[in-house]
Amino acid sequence: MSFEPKILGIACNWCTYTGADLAGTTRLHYPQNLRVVRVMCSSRINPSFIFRAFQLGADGVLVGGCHPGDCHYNTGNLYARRRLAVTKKILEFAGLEPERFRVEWISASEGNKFAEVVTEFTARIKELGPQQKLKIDELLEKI
Amino acid sequence: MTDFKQIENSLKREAKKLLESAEVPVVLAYARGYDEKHPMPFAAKSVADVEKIVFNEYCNFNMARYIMRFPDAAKIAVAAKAADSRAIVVLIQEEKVRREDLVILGISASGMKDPKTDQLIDSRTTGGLYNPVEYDILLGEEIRGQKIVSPYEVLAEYEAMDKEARWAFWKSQLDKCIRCYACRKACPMCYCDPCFIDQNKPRWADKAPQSPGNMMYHLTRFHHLAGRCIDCGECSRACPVDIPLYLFHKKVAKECEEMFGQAAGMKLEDKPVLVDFRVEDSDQILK
Amino acid sequence: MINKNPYIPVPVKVIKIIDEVDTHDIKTFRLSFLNKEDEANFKYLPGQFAEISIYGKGESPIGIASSPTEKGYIEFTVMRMGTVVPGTVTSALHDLDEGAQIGIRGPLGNSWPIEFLEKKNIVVVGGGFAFTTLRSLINYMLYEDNRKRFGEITVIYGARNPGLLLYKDELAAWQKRSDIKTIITVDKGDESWQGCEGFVPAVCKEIAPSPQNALTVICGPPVMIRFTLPVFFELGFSKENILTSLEMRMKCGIGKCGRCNVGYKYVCSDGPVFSLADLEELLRDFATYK
Amino acid sequence: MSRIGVFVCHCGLNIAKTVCVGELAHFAAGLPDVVVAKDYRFMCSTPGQDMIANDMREHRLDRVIVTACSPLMHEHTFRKVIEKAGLNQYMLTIVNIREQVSWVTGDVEEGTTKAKALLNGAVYRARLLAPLSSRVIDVNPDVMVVGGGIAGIQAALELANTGKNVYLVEKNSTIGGHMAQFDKTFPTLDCSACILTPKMDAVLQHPNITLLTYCEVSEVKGYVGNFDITVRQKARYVNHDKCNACLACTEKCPGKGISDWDEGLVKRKAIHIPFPQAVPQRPVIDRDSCTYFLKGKCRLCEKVCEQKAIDFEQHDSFLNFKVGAVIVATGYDLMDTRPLVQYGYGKYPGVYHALEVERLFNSAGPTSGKVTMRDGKEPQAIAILHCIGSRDKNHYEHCSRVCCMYSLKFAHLFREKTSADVYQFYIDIRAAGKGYEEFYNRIIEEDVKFIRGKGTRVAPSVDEPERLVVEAEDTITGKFVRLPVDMVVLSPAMVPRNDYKEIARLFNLSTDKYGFFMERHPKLAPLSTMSEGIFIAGVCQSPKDIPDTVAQANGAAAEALTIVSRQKMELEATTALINPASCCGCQNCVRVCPYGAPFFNEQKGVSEINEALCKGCGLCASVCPSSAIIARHFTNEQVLAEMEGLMEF
Amino acid sequence: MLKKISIKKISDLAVALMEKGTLLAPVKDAAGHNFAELKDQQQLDLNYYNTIVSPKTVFLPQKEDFIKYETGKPIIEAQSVDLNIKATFLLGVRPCDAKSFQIMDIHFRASGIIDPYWQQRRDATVIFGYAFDLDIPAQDADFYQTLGIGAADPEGSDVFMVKKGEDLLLGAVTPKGEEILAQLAMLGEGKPADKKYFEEYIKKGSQHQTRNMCLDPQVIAKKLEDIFHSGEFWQAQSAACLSCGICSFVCPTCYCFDICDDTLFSQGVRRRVWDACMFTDFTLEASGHNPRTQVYQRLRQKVCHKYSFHVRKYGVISCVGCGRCTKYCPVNIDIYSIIEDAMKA
Repeated sequence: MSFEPKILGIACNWCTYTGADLAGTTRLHYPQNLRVVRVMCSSRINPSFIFRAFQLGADGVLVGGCHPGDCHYNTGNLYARRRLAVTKKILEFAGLEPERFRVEWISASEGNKFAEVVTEFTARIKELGPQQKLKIDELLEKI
Repeated sequence: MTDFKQIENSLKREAKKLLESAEVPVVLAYARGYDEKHPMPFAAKSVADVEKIVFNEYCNFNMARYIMRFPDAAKIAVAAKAADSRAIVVLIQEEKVRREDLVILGISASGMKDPKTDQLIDSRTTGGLYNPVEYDILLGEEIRGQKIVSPYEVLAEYEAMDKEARWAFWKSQLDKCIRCYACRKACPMCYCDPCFIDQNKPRWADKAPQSPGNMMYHLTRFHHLAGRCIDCGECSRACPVDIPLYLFHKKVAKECEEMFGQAAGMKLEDKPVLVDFRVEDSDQILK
Repeated sequence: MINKNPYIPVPVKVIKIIDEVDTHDIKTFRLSFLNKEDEANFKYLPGQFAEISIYGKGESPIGIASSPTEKGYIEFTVMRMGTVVPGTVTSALHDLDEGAQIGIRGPLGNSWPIEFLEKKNIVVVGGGFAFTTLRSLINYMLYEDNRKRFGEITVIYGARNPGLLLYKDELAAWQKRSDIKTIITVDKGDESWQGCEGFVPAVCKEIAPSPQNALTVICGPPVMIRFTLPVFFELGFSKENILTSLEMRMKCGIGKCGRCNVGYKYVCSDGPVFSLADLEELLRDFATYK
Repeated sequence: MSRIGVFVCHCGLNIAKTVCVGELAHFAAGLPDVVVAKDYRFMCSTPGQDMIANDMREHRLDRVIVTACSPLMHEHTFRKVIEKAGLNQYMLTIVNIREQVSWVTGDVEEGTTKAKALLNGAVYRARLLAPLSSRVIDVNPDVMVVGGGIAGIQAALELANTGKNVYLVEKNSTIGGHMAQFDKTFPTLDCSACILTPKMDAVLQHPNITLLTYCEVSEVKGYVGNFDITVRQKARYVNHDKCNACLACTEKCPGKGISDWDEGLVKRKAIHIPFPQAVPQRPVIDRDSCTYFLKGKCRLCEKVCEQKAIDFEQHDSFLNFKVGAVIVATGYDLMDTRPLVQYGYGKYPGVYHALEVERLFNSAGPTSGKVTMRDGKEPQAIAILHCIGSRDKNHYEHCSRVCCMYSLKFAHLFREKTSADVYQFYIDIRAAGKGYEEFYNRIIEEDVKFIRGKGTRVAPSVDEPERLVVEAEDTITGKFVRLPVDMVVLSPAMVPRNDYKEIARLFNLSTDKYGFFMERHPKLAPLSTMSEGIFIAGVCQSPKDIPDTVAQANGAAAEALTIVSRQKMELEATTALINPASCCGCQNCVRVCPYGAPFFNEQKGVSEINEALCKGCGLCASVCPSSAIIARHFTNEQVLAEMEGLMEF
Repeated sequence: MLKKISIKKISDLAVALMEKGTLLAPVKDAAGHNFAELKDQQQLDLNYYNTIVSPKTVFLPQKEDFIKYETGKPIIEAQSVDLNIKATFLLGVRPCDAKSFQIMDIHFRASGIIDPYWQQRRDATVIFGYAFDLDIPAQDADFYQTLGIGAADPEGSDVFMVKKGEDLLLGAVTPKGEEILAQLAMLGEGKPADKKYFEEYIKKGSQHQTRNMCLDPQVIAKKLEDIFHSGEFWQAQSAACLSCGICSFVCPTCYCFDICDDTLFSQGVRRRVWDACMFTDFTLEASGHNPRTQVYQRLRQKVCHKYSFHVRKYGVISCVGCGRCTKYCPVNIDIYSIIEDAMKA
């Protein structure tokens, strides 16, 4: 059977998560590979969450927040933008495909954008294939 | 070439003055270790101590990390080479120490050596600056006319690698890690105690020295030092298994400089880039 | 030690959980062994401890609160640790239900020196939560076959308020008995409180037990210990005759992991019970009395 | 070791058609720590809720997972349910399998698989949930209004009329603000004083309003519901209780100072009241122009004052007030046009700015309402230049919104009071407002000349040196215009009060790039700010006309009322908490928090969080390098655990 | 029994031992040599001074799994990870390191409760000690002489190896050694000349100069107790210390470990991993209280543990003067100098 990637989503409560709900209420279909964690603000996302997600076997990680300037907490996503940018560079230099980590600003009114992003991202991850690098394959791994 | 003896003498002279003038109870400098080649960081607390002070091409320790050890000292004098001074600037930016509480004895030096390899310490493994960016007294001549090589030049080779090769490289390197944590302890910017990796709520990674934990520890540490690492190379020199951590730190520093237009520890008035933002930051940086 | 491999716990079942205090952060867990042979091998004396083990959470060294004279089970009284961040193991324990299965390693450490105690008058002084292994000792001494082996028994036990006293029913029972003198005190009583009020040191001074052929066994918060010891020195108790039990971060519990040294002794294997005389000649950069 | 109950909702067919709910419940039952798992057609229905409550009791559940629609939909409902059944409301987890599963796929297998993953994540998370209790604080019922312009006055009166005590702080010696300087107001041309002074008087008379003129806020402590504000009462050197406003002093006083009130068009006495209808009707002595303070002798006022109200010994004093909410209405200044040398303001006496002209028209003004220029002559030709410094990328990009209208008003008044020709140099006329377009048309009728083109330069005329020439490009004819006039009126950009930085610092407000205070949300919360309990009204938020200002003032009053009208208020339960044992004192949290909740405790060397200010965004937790910050309900462990659960299958 | 083999043929020995079981010997990587299992006889390389990490890793691996468990499953289903150890040959152990095993034995198997993992590994292992090359001066950091260990000290080895020109002499030290040597057919018999050389080499070894001072365990132990509470002494000694874990991790006689549970997707393992008294969380209590926060306290604990507590408890100093801690210390703290100063203090 074809490769069904596991994609972890982390969405801010006020914009992207609501946007995702909107995608639902408007019955927009998109691939089911995404599993969303809800946080209050994209700025809550600790870079280590991203590393951990990949270690847990995520083939891709999608972070969603309010558009810069619309953050429910005013400036949260402006910090997040910088921090996550650095996270991406680190993953890239470590040798992971940077496309596996994506940050999108999706407002509460952009249900369609949410659906599009997920569809597109899932497709991209399928092309990339399974993420084996950071994934913890065996807990009892020897030194 | 730097006249180390001359710097040692002026270091002694200034230390003596300061300690006599009682306003400064501690002078952070270097003393002889178990042999010439292995000097040690040293805290001179009395005029008598001054005689123990040495300075030679192996005094490559970043003294900034010792500043916070004397919370109740009114004022601290610290011998600071280029990298040390940048570290100090970051500490001041982060309010770990107040500028007015420091007497920075700037040292312009080139030709420092790594005792392990006896190789020159230059822009390949460090920021490669010769002169301190911040000081009260400059010991020795400011070094001019030395050809400045970009500290990021060494990265070219690794940036050129394809992802798989680079992953293989870092995996093999980081798998060597025995988690002695010398890197973080040697780092003047790593002053957290406990460190996130020591936390058991949450346990970010297991304690055992194996891939997943090592990855989590190092990647996160690279992130914590983003925009703060002043590229002194101490982490790599401290590492008993020779992991070239400086490469990764350099890369992150380079990216930060390109994205946010600011190098760490160059200006007192700067704010560390990751606790700062500009509304006009471009979304391109996320692409 | 039960198991041939001292690092592997044996399975036990929680058969009873008693919520001891008003603040609900101290519970007594009654455990029974799943394997009979383990029970047989688990030979302990009052004052010893065991490593309670919950897979996925870790282990925690806890003094045995029951007396070896009680058969069919062992008891541990556990406080939920941690102020801001809860202690992993202790809070996991507190979340347990009767019937749950956990692991246990032990018995570990030395014990109250029973032979040394025999034929002597025993003054047991306890404060707050640190009464658990003392309770074990008292019940051991009160056991009918054992009682005659010991002289007079005086128990002085204090807590901040009545609601924080452990083993309330037992205390009541002891107070009814003639062969043991039980003084319960609280720093501050409430309207319903009949017993005496006042800090443990003061009460000790008041009771003034005789040092003649007597020794005292003290466990309590550091501050209580600090003020109680002088009282007993004044009364004429020698350092050899004042026993206490130390508390320290432990891991292996068998003197291998090198964590819990007090000077050259390991609290887990050479202790936790020490006489003041022992402690005198130990170098302590820290290690709080329990 | 927790006891979790899982309740799967069918939501009729909404969920059931693409998620195999039975299978899901069965899957849940097999997960560690799950003691009961059920599915039901409508969980949110009363029977559904009862089922949950009963199972909670029967199975002694300590955590509840409801697998249904979005938490944004029914989290509240179910929180109430478990609360009623005796469990802390935060022990609930909602799994969103409708909006984010059943409605976005057509494939039952896909849907069910994803639902399982989400549910598993929820179980992992639920294990680590901790009960939270929201702190309740007492709310001080009083309100402070900062700024005694029309906005402040309106807000103060509204609040006072509801029976609240209001402290109205004004830094000048009278309230009234800019509106009191005007003669007429557009578009109705009713007299400004006639509509304002009654309100000013009402303020003075109102039993619930404490009027604090000649005062400035000097320190703000505390948080919503409990602000602790220190106000500096500047020394007036006149005892207002004794003074009976005979104003004998002002006649005798030899000291001369610039009258800010008349925009410096005339001098006023050192001891003075700004204008006849000033409220309060009490003079103050201006140190900088007072002969006694300058030369050390004089004290004429003291001699003439029968009330013995003059008191040269007076000092600034500090007053302290406790209030529950604050309304900031600090208004605006006109941009200083001197730097725009091409317009020659301050260089050529013939050049005026808008507020000066307002005073010229005003019967209580320097010219008692007669339009005479600085040289005493009456102008024959007048040019009104719009958008000076505003709508200008080099200075202020924003439109000041009222200039078009008051320029039209000026035109009308000039035509009325003089025989001069009036020229409007404009980019375009913005007349969006009730009756505005009509007013515009009316002015056109009044034979005012409109030249569509921004005035680019004002210079002395070559052939008639005492006159001025206005240069502009007429964008209709495309011709370059050089128009000789006697008087030039500039309509400069409206900018925030010069002390806006200080105000922003005091009340922890953020400002936009011009210095106007930022509202919490440009559309949905235009009157509240990022600082809970601090509201903004009037031009300090952005340029606007009197009706809008008054409307905002009423709005702000209502907003403030929603806070101070309750005795107690509940604070966020999902706030952040710092574990002092792990804090390394790096103060990252202090630097990033938009609400100033974290602060550094010098003694302990660790940061702490003022939970009253915390909004629970979790930013601090993610910038904390030593993971010392616990973002309640979204702790690192909880998020990591949920991720683990989501990735397991 | 004395055997010999040409160093050119050394890989034959490797092959033979690899057939019999696991062969562990110093293997070179970028950073230097470390003991590792040989996969290929060509890896065997005797041109090293000493390894970075001490060979204690062989008996006390940095990570030792105890139990595998599954959360949510009954505890009885948890199963201990049994180590089925095959015969192991530890080849190329320097005399000081060989000595360290004896010191560790006291702790792990000769007193109190026996550590089964250490014991089984020790029993299954034959140690081929290897004399330092006496033609090369000892490194500055070394001071094993101070601990009464010679550069060619066979004590602690089962078989002791000495280089003689192109040959390697292998002398049996213990019955275990006898046994294995007897089985190794490719080895030649040692001639009387070899025997003479072998014995003299060992004697010469004791003369081989390292840093040296006269050190009586009881005296230093007492001395350290006396100055234990002298704040300024320890403050001064620890002025440079970073409190990292290098010294403990490379040390042949540091045995402190932590026990922790690692769980992922409810699959878990309880294991022990090395710990170090220099680490913050070494003494961090559940309450969040940490009694040993100062660097000087940690350094004091380390030094006193090795030179005082261990003497009091087990009668011997738990240090063999291999100099690793000094060599790898990022700030060149030198335990030898500390002991010197302590004696003077």
